[in-house]
Amino acid sequence: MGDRMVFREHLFRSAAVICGLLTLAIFCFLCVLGLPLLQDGHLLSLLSSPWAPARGLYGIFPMLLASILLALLSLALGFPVSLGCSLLITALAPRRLRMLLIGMIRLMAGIPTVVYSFAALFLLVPLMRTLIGRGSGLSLLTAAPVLALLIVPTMVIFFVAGFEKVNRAHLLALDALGGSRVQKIIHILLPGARPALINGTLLGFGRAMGDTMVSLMLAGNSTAVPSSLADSARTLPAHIALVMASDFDSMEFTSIFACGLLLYLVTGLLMLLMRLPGRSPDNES
Amino acid sequence: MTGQRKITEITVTWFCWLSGLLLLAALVILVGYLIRRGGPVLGLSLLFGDTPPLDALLLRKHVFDGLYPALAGTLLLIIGAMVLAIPLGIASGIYMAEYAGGRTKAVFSLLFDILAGIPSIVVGLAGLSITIFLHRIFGERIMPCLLISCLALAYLVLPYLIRTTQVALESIDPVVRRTAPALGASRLQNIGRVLLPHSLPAIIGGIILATGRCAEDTAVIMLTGAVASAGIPRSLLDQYEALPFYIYYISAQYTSPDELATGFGAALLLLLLCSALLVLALVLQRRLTIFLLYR
Amino acid sequence: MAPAVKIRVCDLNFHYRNRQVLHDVNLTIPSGSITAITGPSGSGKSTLLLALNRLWEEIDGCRVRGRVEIELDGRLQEIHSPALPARYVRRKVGLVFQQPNPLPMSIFRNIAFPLQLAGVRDRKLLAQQVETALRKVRLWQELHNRLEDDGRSLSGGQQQRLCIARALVLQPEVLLLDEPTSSLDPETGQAIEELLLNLKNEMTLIVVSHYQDQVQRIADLRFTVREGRFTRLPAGRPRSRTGPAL
Amino acid sequence: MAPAVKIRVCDLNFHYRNRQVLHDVNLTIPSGSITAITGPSGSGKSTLLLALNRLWEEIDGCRVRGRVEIELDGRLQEIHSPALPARYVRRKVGLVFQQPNPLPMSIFRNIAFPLQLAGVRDRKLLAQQVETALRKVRLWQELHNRLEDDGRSLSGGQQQRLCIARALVLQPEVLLLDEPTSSLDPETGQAIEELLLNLKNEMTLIVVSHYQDQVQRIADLRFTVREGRFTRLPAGRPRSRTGPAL
Amino acid sequence: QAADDLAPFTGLKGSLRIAGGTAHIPVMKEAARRIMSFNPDIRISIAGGGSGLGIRQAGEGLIDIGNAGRRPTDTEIAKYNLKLFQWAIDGVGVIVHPDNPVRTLTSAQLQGIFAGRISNWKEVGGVDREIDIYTRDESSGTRKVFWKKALARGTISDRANVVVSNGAMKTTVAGDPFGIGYISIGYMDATVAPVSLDGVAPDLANVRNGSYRVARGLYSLTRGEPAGLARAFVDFLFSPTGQQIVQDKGLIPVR
Ligand SMILES: Nc1ncnc2c1ncn2[C@@H]1O[C@H](COP(=O)(O)OP(=O)(O)OP(=O)(O)O)[C@@H](O)[C@H]1O
Ligand SMILES: Nc1ncnc2c1ncn2[C@@H]1O[C@H](COP(=O)(O)OP(=O)(O)OP(=O)(O)O)[C@@H](O)[C@H]1O
Ligand SMILES: [Mg+2]
Ligand SMILES: [Mg+2]
Repeated sequence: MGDRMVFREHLFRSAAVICGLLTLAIFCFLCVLGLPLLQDGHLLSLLSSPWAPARGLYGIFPMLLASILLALLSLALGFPVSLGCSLLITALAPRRLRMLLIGMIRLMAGIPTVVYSFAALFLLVPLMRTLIGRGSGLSLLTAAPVLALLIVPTMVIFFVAGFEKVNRAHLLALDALGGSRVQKIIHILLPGARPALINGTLLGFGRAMGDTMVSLMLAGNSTAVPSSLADSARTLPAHIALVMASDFDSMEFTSIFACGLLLYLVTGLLMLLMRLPGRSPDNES
Repeated sequence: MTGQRKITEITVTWFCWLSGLLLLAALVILVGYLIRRGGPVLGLSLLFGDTPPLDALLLRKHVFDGLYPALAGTLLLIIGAMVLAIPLGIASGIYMAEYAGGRTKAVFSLLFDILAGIPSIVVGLAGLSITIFLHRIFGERIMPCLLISCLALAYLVLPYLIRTTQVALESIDPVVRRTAPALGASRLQNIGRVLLPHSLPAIIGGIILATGRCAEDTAVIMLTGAVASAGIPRSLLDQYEALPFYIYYISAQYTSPDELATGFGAALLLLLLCSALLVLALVLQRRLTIFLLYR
Repeated sequence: MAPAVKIRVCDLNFHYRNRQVLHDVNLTIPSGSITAITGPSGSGKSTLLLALNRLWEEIDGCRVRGRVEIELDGRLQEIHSPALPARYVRRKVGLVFQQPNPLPMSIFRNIAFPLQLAGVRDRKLLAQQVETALRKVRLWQELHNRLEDDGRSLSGGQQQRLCIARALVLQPEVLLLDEPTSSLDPETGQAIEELLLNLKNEMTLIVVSHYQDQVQRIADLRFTVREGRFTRLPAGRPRSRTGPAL
Repeated sequence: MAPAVKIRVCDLNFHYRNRQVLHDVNLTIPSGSITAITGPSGSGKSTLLLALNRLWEEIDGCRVRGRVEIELDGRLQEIHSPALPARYVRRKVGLVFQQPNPLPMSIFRNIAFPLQLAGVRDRKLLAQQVETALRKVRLWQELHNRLEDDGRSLSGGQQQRLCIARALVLQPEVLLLDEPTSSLDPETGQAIEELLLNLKNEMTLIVVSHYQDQVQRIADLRFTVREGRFTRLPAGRPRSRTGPAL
Repeated sequence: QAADDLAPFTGLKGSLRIAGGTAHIPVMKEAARRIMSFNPDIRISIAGGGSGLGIRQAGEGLIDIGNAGRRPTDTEIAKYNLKLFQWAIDGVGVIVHPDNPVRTLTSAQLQGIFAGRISNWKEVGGVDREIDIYTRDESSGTRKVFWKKALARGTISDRANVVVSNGAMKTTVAGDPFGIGYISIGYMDATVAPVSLDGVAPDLANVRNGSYRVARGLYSLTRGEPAGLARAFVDFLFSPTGQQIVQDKGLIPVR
C-alpha cells in the first residue's frame, strides 16, 4: 500500500513535469526550425526592417507592436468588465440572476472566435468605419472589443471561482460589523481572491495575445507600422496564419517560426515581469 | 456616511451592473444576429442533407450536404482532447497545490503561464511540423488526423485545467484541510476524499472552460487534420470535419447567400452543442458532488 | 421610573428552509440591562441573535416572520422596515459570534476595521480606539507588540477576545454575545464578566451562556429556550459595579 | 502494580516560526487516566495537543524539538520516528479540535469518514458504528432523521458533539480533547463528562478545559500551563463510574 | 454518360486525401460526392489550406492530390517530382462596392491605386474619399496572378488591408463603399460590382475568348505519376462529367 501511494504521488509530479517539458519542447522546436533565419544573421533585421519578402526583408516589428497593442487594449477593455461582472455574480445580483449570468458566461466561453469575428464583420466594422470617419473600418480599435468579449468568459470564470472560495465566515463577520456590499467587495472579496485574479488575468492576456481569428478577420492585416489605434495592423498570430501557406523552404516560412519564438518570448517575459513587483502569485495565501 | 464613500458605493455598484448588462447585451446581439441569419436553415436537412437521417446515424450512408459529420467530428474531438487533458491537467494542478514548493513551484508556475500564453496557431504549427517529421520517419501511416488534433488541443487547454485545480485547492480553508489528517487520512486520502470533492465546482468550471476552448478552436485543427469534407471518421487516424472549421471555411469561401446561411446555421448548431455540454457538465457536477460527499 | 424598553420581540418565527427553529418568541428587554439566554445546544439561541440584527438576511434559505423593535437613536424602530438600512441596524446592534472569526488581516486592522468601514480615517484616532478596545478585553498586554501579526494566528481565546474588542469599537447600543467566555480560562472569563458589567452603563447586553453560575452572577433577566420556545426565568442576583440592579 | 506509562514527553520545545510557544515540557501520563490541562488563553494548551499526534506537521512554519513517546499497540514508541507513518499515529491518537470542524459532507458521512479512510466498506457495519458513536455523544435522538443533512448546518454545540463522535469511531488509544464542553449547555456537558469517565476504561484521555469544577470532578492528573511552561498540580478528587481512581 | 465516366471506380477501395487551393474545393466536393455515391467503399477527404500548403503536402506525401491555384515553381517541381494537371481556368476581376460610380479603370489607374499613388476616388472619377485597398496574403494564388497580370508586378502599398480569402474579400468590399479589391470570377455575385479593366469586363465569356487576360489555371498535382484511386480521380476531372461540374461551379473547363 505504501509503495502504491508513493507511486501515485510520483504520478502527480510526473504529470507536472510532462506539462513543463511540453512547454520547453515547443520552445526548442521553434528554435530549431527558426534556426536558418537566425544563423543568417537576420535576427536584428527581423526587428528593424519592414516586411517585404519580395526584397528579402522579413521584419516583423510592426506585427509585434500590433500584437502587444491589441492585447493590452483588449485587456484594458476586458478586465474591468470581467471584474464587474464577476462581482455582480458573487456579491450583488439576486440568486436567480446569478445562475442566469453564470450560465451565460459559460456559454460564451464556448462560442467560436470565428463566429464572433464573422458577426463583427457585418455589425461592428461598418459602425467603426463611420465612427472613425476614414479608412475601411478594419483596425485595432475594431478588433479590440471583440477580442475583449472573447477573453471575458475565461477571466470571469476564474474570478468567480476565486471569489467563491473566500471564507464565508469572513463575509458574515463583515456583515455583522455593518459593512455594505461594496465594502464586502473591497475589503474581503478582492484581497481574498487575489491569486485567482492574477491567474485569470494572465490567462486572459495569453489568450488575447495568441488569438488568430479575430485579428485576422478584423484588424486589417496591413504590414505597415500602425501610427494610431484606428489604423489597420497585423498581429503576429495573424501573420503566421497568412504566411503559413507559402513555400515550405522559403525564408518567409522560416520566419514564421521566428514569429512563434518571439511570441513565446514576449509572453514569457511578461509573465516574468508580472512576478517581479510582488512575490509569485502562488506564494500568496 | 461621508460623501466620498457614498460616491464609491454608487460607482462600484453601477459599474458592476453595467458590466453585466454590457455582456448580456453583447450576447443577445450576437445570438439574435445568428438566429436571424441562420435560424431559417436550422432543421434536419441542415444536419443530414438529403440522406435519410436514420441511415446517416447508423453510418450506413455518407452524408454529403449536411453538418452531421462535422458535428460528430467536433464531439469526437472534444472527447478525445478532454480524455487526454483532464487527468494530466488535474494531476499537475494537484502537484502544484499540494506537493510543489519554493523554487520548484515558481519555475513550474512560470512554465504554465507561458504555456497559457502560447498562441493556438503556434501549437497548430508545431503539430503540423511534428506530423511531417514523424511522417518522414515512420512513413505512410502518420498523417494529420483526429489523434494529432486531439493531442494538440489537449495541450492547448492544459493550463486552464492546471490553474483551476490549483487555485481551487489552494483556497480551501485551513481548518477543512487539517481535519482529515487529524482523523488519520494520508495526504492522498485527504486530497482524494476531501480537498478534490470540495473544489469540484471550481474544477468543473475549468473543465467547461477547456471544453469550450476545444469546441471553438479553429487555428489548431485547421493545421492538424480538419478538412472540408471527409465523412465520419472511422478511426483516430482518419481526417475529420469539424464545425468551427466549417464555419471558418464557409465565411472564407462562400459563393452564394444560401451557403452563407448554412455557415450561420453551423454557428447556431455549435452554440447548441456547447449549451448541451454545459448542461451535461452541471448535472454531472451535482451528481458527482452528492456522490462524493453525501453518500 | 420604570426602565425604558430597549428591545421588544413580538411573535417571532424563524425557519431554515422548511425547518422551523423559533416558535412565536415574545421578549421585552429593558434598556441598560444584561439578559442571559440559556438552553440546550441546538435549541435556537444563536438563531435568535441573528434575527435581532438582521444578519439572517445574509444566510441562504432563512425566513423570518414577526416584529422586532429596538430603540435606536432614541426611537423604538421596527428593524426590518425597508426604510432602515441593514447596515445601520448592524452597527447599532453588535454581534460577537460563537466561533471567533477574525478577518484575514493584521490584529490592528481587525479592530480598526469597523471604524474604517464607518468612514474613520484619522490614523491617530484609530490607534487610540484600538488600544482602548484591546485594553478593555485585556489583550493589550499580550499583544501590543504583535499588532501587525495576522489575526488568525492567535489562540482560540485570544481570537474570541479580539472579536469582542472589534464589536466594542463601534460603541453599539445593543451588544449580542454568543457564549463569549466559552473558550476562556476562568481568570480572563472573570475579566470579561467585569467588562460586561461595566458596559451595562453604556449599552444593553444579551448574552448566550451555558455557565449557570455566570448567568446567576451577572444577568438581570434570564430566558431559557427549549426547541425554539422561550421561557422567562426568575432573575438571579445580579451584581452591578455601580450599585444594585435597577 | 504501578499504572503503565502511556505517554512520556521529554524536553519538548515548540516554535511557530521564530516564536517559541512551548518551553522544555516534561510530562508522564499513565494509562487509562484522565489528564486535565488548564491555563490562560494563549499559553500553549492547544499547541501541546498538536504535538502529541504530529498534526503540527500539517501547519506551515512549525518546528518541534524533543521526544514524545506513546504506547501504541502495546509498545512505547517515539511517535516522530520516521519509521512510523503519521497516519498511524493520528488514528491511534484522536484529536477533537477546540473549534468544531465538521467536514462539508453529510452528518452520516462525517462520522463514517474516518472508518472509510481506514478502509471499512461494509455499509451495515458503518451504519451501526455511526449510530453507536452518535448515541455516545447523545446526538442520536436529535439527529437520526437528519443524517443526510450537511454537517455544517448544525448548531455550535451539535457540531462539537459530532466531532467528538467522529473521533470516537476510530477507537483510538489516546484521545485529546480541546475544550470539549465549552459550547455545550450544562446538561449535555454533564453527559459528555460521564462519557469521558466511561471512556477511561478504553483509552487514555487528555482534556484541555477552563472549567475548574469540571477539572476537579473528572481529572486524575492536572497540569497548568503558563507561557508555554507546564506545572503539575495536585489532583482533584476524580470520580470514576467503575470504582475509585487507580 | 455519367455511369461511363464513373466506371473506372468500380471495385476500387480505400481513401484519397486531397488538400490545397480553396478555389478548387467546390469542384472537388461535388466530384467526391458523385464518386462516393457510386462506390461507398471509397473515402475521399478534402481540405483547404491554400495553394502553397497543397503543393507542399502533396510533395511530402501527406496527401494524395494537392491543389494549387498557381503553377508550382520549378524548384518545387524538381524537388518533389510533381506531376501537374490543369483542369480549369479561372479569371480574377477587380470589384468595388455596388454604390461606387467607378466601373471602369485603366491598367495604369489600377496600378496607381494599388501602389498608393492614387489615394482618392475623385482622381478616378468617384466621390471625394480615401480609397481603401484590399489585397490577399502573399501566398495566395489569386494575388500572384493579379499582381503578375493586372499590376504588371507593380508594388502593392503596405497600407493595404489584407484579407484571407475570396469570401472575406467579397464580404468586406460589399460592406465598404470606398473599398477596392479583386476576387476569382467564380465568386462574384450581386453584392459587389465588377470593374472593367481597360474596357474589358471580367466575366466568363471574356476569359474564355481570351480578351480578359487576368486569368490562371487551376492545377491538381501528385508526387510522381498518379496511380490507382488518384489516377482515376484525376481522369474523372477531365471526363465530360468532371468538366461539366467545373462549368457548373463557375469556372472555365479546359476541354
Ligand atoms: N498558526 C500560528 N502561527 C503563529 N502563532 C500561533 C499560531 N497558532 C497559535 N499561535 C500562538 O501560539 C500561542 C499558543 O497558542 P495556543 O493555541 O496553543 O493557545 P491555547 O493555550 O490553546 O489558548 P486558548 O485557550 O485561548 O485556546 C499563542 O500566543 C498564539 O498566538
Ligand atoms: N444554516 C443552517 N441551516 C439549517 N439548519 C440550521 C442552520 N443553522 C442552524 N440550524 C439548526 O437550527 C437549530 C438551532 O440552531 P442554533 O445555532 O440557533 O442553536 P444554539 O441554541 O445556538 O445551539 P448551540 O448552543 O449548540 O450553539 C439547530 O437544530 C440547528 O441544527
Ligand atoms: Mg449557538
Ligand atoms: Mg486553544
